[in-house]
Amino acid sequence: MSEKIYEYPKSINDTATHYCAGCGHGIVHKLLAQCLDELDIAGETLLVAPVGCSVLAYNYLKVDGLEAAHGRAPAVATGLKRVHKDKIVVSYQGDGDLLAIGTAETIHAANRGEKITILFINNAIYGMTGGQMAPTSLENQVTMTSPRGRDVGDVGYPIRACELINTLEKPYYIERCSVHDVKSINKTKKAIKKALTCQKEGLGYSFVEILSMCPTNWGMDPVKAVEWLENSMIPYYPLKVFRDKGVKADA
Amino acid sequence: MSEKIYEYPKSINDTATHYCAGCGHGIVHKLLAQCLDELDIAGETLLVAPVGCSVLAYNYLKVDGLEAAHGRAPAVATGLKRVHKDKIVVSYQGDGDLLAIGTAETIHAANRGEKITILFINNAIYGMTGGQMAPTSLENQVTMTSPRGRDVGDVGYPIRACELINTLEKPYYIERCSVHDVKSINKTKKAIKKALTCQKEGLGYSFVEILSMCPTNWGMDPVKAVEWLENSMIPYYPLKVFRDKGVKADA
Amino acid sequence: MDKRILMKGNEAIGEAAILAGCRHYFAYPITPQNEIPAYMSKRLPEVGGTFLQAESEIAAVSMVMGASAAGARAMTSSSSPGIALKQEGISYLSGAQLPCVIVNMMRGGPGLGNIAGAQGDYYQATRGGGNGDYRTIVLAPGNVQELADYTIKAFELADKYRVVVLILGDGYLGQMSEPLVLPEAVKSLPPKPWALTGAKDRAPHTIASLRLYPDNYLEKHNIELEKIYTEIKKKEVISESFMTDDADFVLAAYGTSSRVCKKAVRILRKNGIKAGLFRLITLWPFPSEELEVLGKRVKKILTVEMSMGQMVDDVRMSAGKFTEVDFYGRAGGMIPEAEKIVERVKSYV
Amino acid sequence: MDKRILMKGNEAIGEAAILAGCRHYFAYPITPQNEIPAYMSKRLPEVGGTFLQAESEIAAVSMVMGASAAGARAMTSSSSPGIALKQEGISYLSGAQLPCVIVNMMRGGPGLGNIAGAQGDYYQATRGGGNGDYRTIVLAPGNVQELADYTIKAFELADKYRVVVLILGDGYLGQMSEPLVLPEAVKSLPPKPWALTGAKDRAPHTIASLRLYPDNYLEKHNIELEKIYTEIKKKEVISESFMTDDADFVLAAYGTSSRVCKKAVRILRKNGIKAGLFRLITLWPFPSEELEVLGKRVKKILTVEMSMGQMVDDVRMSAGKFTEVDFYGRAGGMIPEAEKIVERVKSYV
Amino acid sequence: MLKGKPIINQERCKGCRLCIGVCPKNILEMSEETNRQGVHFPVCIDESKCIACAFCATICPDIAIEIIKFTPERE
Amino acid sequence: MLKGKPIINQERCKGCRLCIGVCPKNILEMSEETNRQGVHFPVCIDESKCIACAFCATICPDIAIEIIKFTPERE
Amino acid sequence: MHNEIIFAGFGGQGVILAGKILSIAGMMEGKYVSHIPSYGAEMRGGTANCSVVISEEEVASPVIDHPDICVALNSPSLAKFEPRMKKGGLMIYNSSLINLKASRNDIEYLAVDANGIAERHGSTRGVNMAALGVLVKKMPQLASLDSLVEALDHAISARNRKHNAVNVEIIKEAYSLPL
Amino acid sequence: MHNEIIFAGFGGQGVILAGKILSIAGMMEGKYVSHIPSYGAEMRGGTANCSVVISEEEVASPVIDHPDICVALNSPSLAKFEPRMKKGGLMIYNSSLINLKASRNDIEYLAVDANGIAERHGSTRGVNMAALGVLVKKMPQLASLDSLVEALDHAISARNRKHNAVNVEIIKEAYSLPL
Ligand SMILES: Cc1ncc(C[n+]2csc(CCOP(=O)(O)OP(=O)(O)O)c2C)c(N)n1
Ligand SMILES: Cc1ncc(C[n+]2csc(CCOP(=O)(O)OP(=O)(O)O)c2C)c(N)n1
Ligand code: SF4
Ligand code: SF4
Ligand code: SF4
Ligand code: SF4
Ligand code: SF4
Ligand code: SF4
Ligand SMILES: [Mg+2]
Ligand SMILES: [Mg+2]
Repeated sequence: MSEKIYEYPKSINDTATHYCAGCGHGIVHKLLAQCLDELDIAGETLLVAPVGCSVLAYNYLKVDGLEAAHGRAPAVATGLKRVHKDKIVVSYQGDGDLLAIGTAETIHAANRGEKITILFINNAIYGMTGGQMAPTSLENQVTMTSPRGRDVGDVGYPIRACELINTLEKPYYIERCSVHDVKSINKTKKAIKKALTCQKEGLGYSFVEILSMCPTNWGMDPVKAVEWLENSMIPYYPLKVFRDKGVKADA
Repeated sequence: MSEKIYEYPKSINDTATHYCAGCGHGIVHKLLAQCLDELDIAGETLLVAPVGCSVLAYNYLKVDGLEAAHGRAPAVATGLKRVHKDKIVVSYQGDGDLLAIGTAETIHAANRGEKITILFINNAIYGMTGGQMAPTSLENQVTMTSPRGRDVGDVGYPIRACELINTLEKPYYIERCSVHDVKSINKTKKAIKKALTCQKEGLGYSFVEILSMCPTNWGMDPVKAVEWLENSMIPYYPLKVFRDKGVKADA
Repeated sequence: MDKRILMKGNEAIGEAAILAGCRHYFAYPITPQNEIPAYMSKRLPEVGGTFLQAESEIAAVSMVMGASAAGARAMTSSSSPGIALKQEGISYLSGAQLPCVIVNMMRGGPGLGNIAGAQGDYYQATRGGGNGDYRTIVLAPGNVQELADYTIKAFELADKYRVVVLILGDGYLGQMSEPLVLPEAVKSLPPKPWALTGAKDRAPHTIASLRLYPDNYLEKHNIELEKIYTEIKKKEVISESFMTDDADFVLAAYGTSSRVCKKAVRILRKNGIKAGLFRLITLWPFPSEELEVLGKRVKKILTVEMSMGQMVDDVRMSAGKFTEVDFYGRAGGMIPEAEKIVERVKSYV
Repeated sequence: MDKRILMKGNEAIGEAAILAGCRHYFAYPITPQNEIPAYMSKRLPEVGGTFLQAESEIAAVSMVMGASAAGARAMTSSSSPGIALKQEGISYLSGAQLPCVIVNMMRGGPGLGNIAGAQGDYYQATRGGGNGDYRTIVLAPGNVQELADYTIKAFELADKYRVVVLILGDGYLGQMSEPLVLPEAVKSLPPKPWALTGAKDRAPHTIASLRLYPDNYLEKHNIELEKIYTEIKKKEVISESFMTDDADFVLAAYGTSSRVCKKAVRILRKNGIKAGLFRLITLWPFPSEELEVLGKRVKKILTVEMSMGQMVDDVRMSAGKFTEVDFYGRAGGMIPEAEKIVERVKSYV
Repeated sequence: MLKGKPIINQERCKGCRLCIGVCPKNILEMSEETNRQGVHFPVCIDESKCIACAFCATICPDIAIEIIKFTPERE
Repeated sequence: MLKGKPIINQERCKGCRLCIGVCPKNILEMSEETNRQGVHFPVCIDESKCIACAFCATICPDIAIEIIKFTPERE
Repeated sequence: MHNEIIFAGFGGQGVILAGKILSIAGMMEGKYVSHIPSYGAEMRGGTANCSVVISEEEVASPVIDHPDICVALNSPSLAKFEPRMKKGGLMIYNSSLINLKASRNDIEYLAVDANGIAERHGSTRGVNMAALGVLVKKMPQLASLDSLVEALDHAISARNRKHNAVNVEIIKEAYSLPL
Repeated sequence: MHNEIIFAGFGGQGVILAGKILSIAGMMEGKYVSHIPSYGAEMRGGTANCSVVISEEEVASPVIDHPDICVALNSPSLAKFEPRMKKGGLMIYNSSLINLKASRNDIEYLAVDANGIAERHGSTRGVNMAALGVLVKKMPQLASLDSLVEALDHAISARNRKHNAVNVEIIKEAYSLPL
């Protein structure tokens, strides 16, 4: 007897993505599609795509999609959700989007406890614009705009999103995970599913940060990128559940 | 022998302010002027005035003054300080300014550890625009835009600025104080002085939150306002030093 | 029974929006339009709607974008500097063809300026400070009744063409109360088959302004938009003429300044001078043809604005070929005085 | 020795700013101008300057405001949507009379549009999306050499008039490399007695755009500003004429589209058609008089833009009284083809 | 023997009454008259009781009060 | 007895090699040929060793791998 | 008929409401009316005022530079508007709080003991009503007493309408006083 | 003389640099030149290209719709630009990586074993240099060999100039090959 135990998710198109080889966005897209399949909610999901490498996410995922201006995805998602209270609204964002230009929208949507799900792809870089320093770029990380490495004396330390949001009262579920290895990917899938479940059941705001590779702008091949994520990012960005007010675990 | 033990500070003009009777801004202005006098730094202080009731602060204090757009004072102060590294740059801001529209600028200037001083006047309301709900308005507080009282279920809980900023690495000195009674006012003066000293000595970013009365938009006479601040605000906004990496106390 | 009530301009906009079926309003406080959010915060929950004070003007326009994409009639309001902050959002809304209504109760500028009523944002409204080729319809009501009526019209136009409609008032119009007959409530809202409602049982919808591949994808979109704009220009121009039929001299104005102009026309007529008023109600589409026709007939057009001279550009562009176009303005929140206008026109005789 | 080097437009701007004495640059990444921040992040620390990547375009323009008020030559750069976000800041800078240089490497719009070079922000640049009555000088260089030269000029003009100067390039100009002779370094910077330096031994300075009391305080300020703008209009117009002396048909264009127009003129001349090019370098102040004179002399003016038609408004306003003004444009990041322009002009004969 | 006294600048006063409430000696009262702004201001009804604690001055948002302290000459 | 096998969609592959690294059985290798994008893709050099762990598929960013698991028929 | 009236006082005196009531009364009589309050930063310091135009012609500008009539309920208000009044204008002032030192001789001053009247009816808030009563008595072209009384119900929200009986009494008493 | 050349390949192949070197060589010979890379989102997926115009007239548009010459260093690049080429154009392709199946009969194809040549000099990165050598041999109007060699030093930052000796060797070997 044979069985396909890992198959192409239904909620994703079969067009090739524009992502670079080894890009973490691809993995997250796949996980999101799998979760949409398993929860059977693709037909009621509204996806807000950010300005960032994932701007075309709506071209890949088979859900209704809306583009937000750079950084404004949580506010746009708020508008969607306030109209369609029964739909699942997902705001997919990069680190430049969520933690630089979008800081105010991020904090305030979280503080209001909007019943939306934020998927935060932290690749410690501005991917789409060619590798500038992000709020999450690590100390001494060389980027297009920190050619001598991030000087924390001058520009401060990388910001930790989960920790910041965790100071607010209303968020319901906050977790940081990663897509650099198989175990972490499986955990990430669970986290995304939990976050979506949180919203589906009307419990509240859910936030999943996902450490993700950008081989292109890190200037590494994908295999090196995976190592760098593990050895450099995770020590600064610990993987853990920051808050879970009680989302039912799901098989 | 007679001595003037409390006198009109040198660093403030003798024009009447436009503030309402019993407004906390007046007290903070006075304290700032006293500190400028005592540290003898009025001549090297650059004041960034916010958009808010205190927008005309530069008309009262005898220092060089610059108006920032609403919410942008920390970024404007950054620009000033990056040019005049040896000057004292003070960003004076209200709660709407600092914690709503200016959230991103607030967080990022703090995260960079700009060597500036933020005086944050938290009166739990938008004073200048006639009393709308602020990010700091208390649960159930009735305002122009929360006519049924702040519904934390819908719009979230009031944001605590010191606690938020205290999650970042670089700020050097963070304290919350109040101007509702004499003891607190004296403490506030010490805090402002410490913050300015922190900057004068090139130590880093200093942030002083000051709970302050807005009798007009709270719809109370000044004496009631003082009571409300004490009984309603302080329990939610505890007065304390959140961080002091080692500013020398000053007589 | 007299249905007239005395209502503040800002509140009239709020109530009219509700009558137009708007149930989603997002805004950030700013004088002189604070009565709109205040009113909406009271009224919207009563009719099952959503009032949300956004963390900024940018967040507000973004929330409107979300609500509009969801298919709702959505509105935000602000005043001059706040509208400046919404320019990127307006450009996105226009590019994504999302209908909505944005109210600008103009105040004195530039910068923080002051809080008096002014008309210094004509350029901003009609040319856009957003990026790229796009247009917004700009309605310029002249009294409280029109604030209400044109708010309803604004929602209709927005949905009809899938464009942003600006209501361009000023602090005086927003703050003043006048007699008003509330318009009828809109009975049924137009269907929005393009809206995001979940892709259950249909192909997914995408709403975006990005047009990346192929190279000329965006240009095609620009041409599509231009077609819509051309149609609007053809069909939706609104203006009003007062005593222009036999006029030698015509005042051109909108909003608060047009009220003063009307008074000036009356005074001039009493003085035996054939004056008239051409009042613009749509600033974009601009009544170019009407002004051309007028330009061919009259001796002079005096554009009166509460600015240093902005709309006068458009008046010149249309009527300037045929007649002289003069300008009189007060800026920074001052209202032109009828007497001064009269004087100026008398000087032409 | 040949001093020419091959340099990218964006980098030429960066180096020229440094040569102009700019030591404070704040910006937020956006394509197609990312080489400016990248270059500045490398170079500014080498010359003792400050490069700071801001948290947003709004923060960047605010930092520029602070640095400018402090008396420094300060610059920011961005591209279309990012410039839309700076409109409030530009209005404040203008109201507070703070000099600075802002670079817009335009891309296709509206909204996110695409990242190809375009000229769809002419309205935004020349009319302003900020609130209130203000003007910014707009320089439109046409090649890499000019990007450098006019960057220096931009700082001079900004300081001379205490205004914001926009450098309006586009993605093509920013991304392309061409031979370039670097301009001379500016030797001495003008004194700024108004700057904020601390009120030691002098009366405090205040820099603000707010003008609250008395009622006409703001209007007086508006009139002051207008005087400056009038002087700029008188003195600072720059344009270039190519084969217009005997031309029957003149192309009017700026930036990248003017390069193509030049080629078209050459082709037309070869075909025996008397064509010429009027290239605008300052878009504001607009060369109205020059175009009027031209309008009186030529048979037709064809405005060529990489937009759906924006500058053509101004060409019509100036030359339209005297000659016919036609328009040819490509939008959304497409470059007009010389052959199509030639065709159009041939159709006039 | 006078220990101190408040010097009240009537014209600066906005009548908020905060000074009245904080005086530990209860010697401040609102005036019957008004200043040029039409505002009632505090008056000290018994300077002999003033202890120069400066509480009134400290809380005054409008810097309408200064305090003089009298120290007995050393003998 | 075959436990499982990866089905590799060559045309979706971008050649990142992540799958190669995670295969516990080391049975994935990059191809000599390239797909239509000019990219080398993984090939399974010994399907008999595949344990259907799906690690390769899990890490693949481009969903270029599906996994088939063979379960012995119950007897 | 064209009258430009300013009501001015401090925060709690209800000058904005007084203007609204008069405007509604005028509206009910078929006149053109407009009402605009001072707003924003102007309100700081606790003073308030509003401008009311009542006219037989469409109202051009609702803003009044030179009022025909001013109702000043406290001294700062009188001080502010006295110099701006039109020649021949009417200044109704609250003699309970204002110790008049008239500085113009080309306008008419009319005292009303507004606090006194209001207090006689047990109201601390009815000062504005007293002023209105005197105003329409003196200037009947603005609105009739009946219209004014009717306007009360329209101007005041349901929650506060319980005070209207007293308000009517105050208006009527003020109206009945000899001018 | 007016030539529009596109260099295309994948990320590490140095096509942008090749374009720069050619442009500088052209510039040094007093020609009008322009160089513009593909940028931004176009770069995703690891392909890169640049457009170079070398002309005796001022360059109008730096963007090339229909190249006269294309240097394709990998298959996707060939596939992308082959259909866009001008009739009679020249396609120089990297035969080390491209298995040519020519789909046009109105352009000329010229194979260069670029990886082979580079590897012979112990370089993995010199593929672009090999292509340049062949290009100027075939199209001498663009720039001379000498100019090209001189341009190398200007185009390459000091840090990387140590490779230039090898680069020159590669260029020269490619140039020396029979066409
Ligand atoms: C207003 C505005 N500013 C800047 C940009 C340019 N921009 C596009 S994406 C981006 C950031 C991308 O970084 P990130 O959010 O981390 O996403 P990633 O690409 O890394 O996934 C920026 C700055 C823009 N499009 N709009
Ligand atoms: C861009 C912009 N948005 C809104 C406003 C209107 N506005 C002026 S002050 C203010 C907030 C005042 O509240 P706060 O910052 O708490 O200061 P306070 O007056 O209470 O001291 C607002 C929203 C503005 N001037 N500019
Ligand atoms: S640039 Fe980075 S984030 Fe963007 S697609 Fe490539 S690898 Fe992914
Ligand atoms: S409104 Fe409030 S904050 Fe503003 S001056 Fe009055 S009391 Fe002070
Ligand atoms: S100094 Fe102290 S005792 Fe004297 S009046 Fe003031 S509060 Fe009262
Ligand atoms: S505290 Fe100051 S302003 Fe308030 S009543 Fe006393 S003296 Fe007057
Ligand atoms: S399923 Fe597991 S064993 Fe089989 S090829 Fe993939 S990684 Fe290797
Ligand atoms: S992980 Fe996927 S994309 Fe990467 S090499 Fe393997 S099959 Fe190809
Ligand atoms: Mg990123
Ligand atoms: Mg406040």
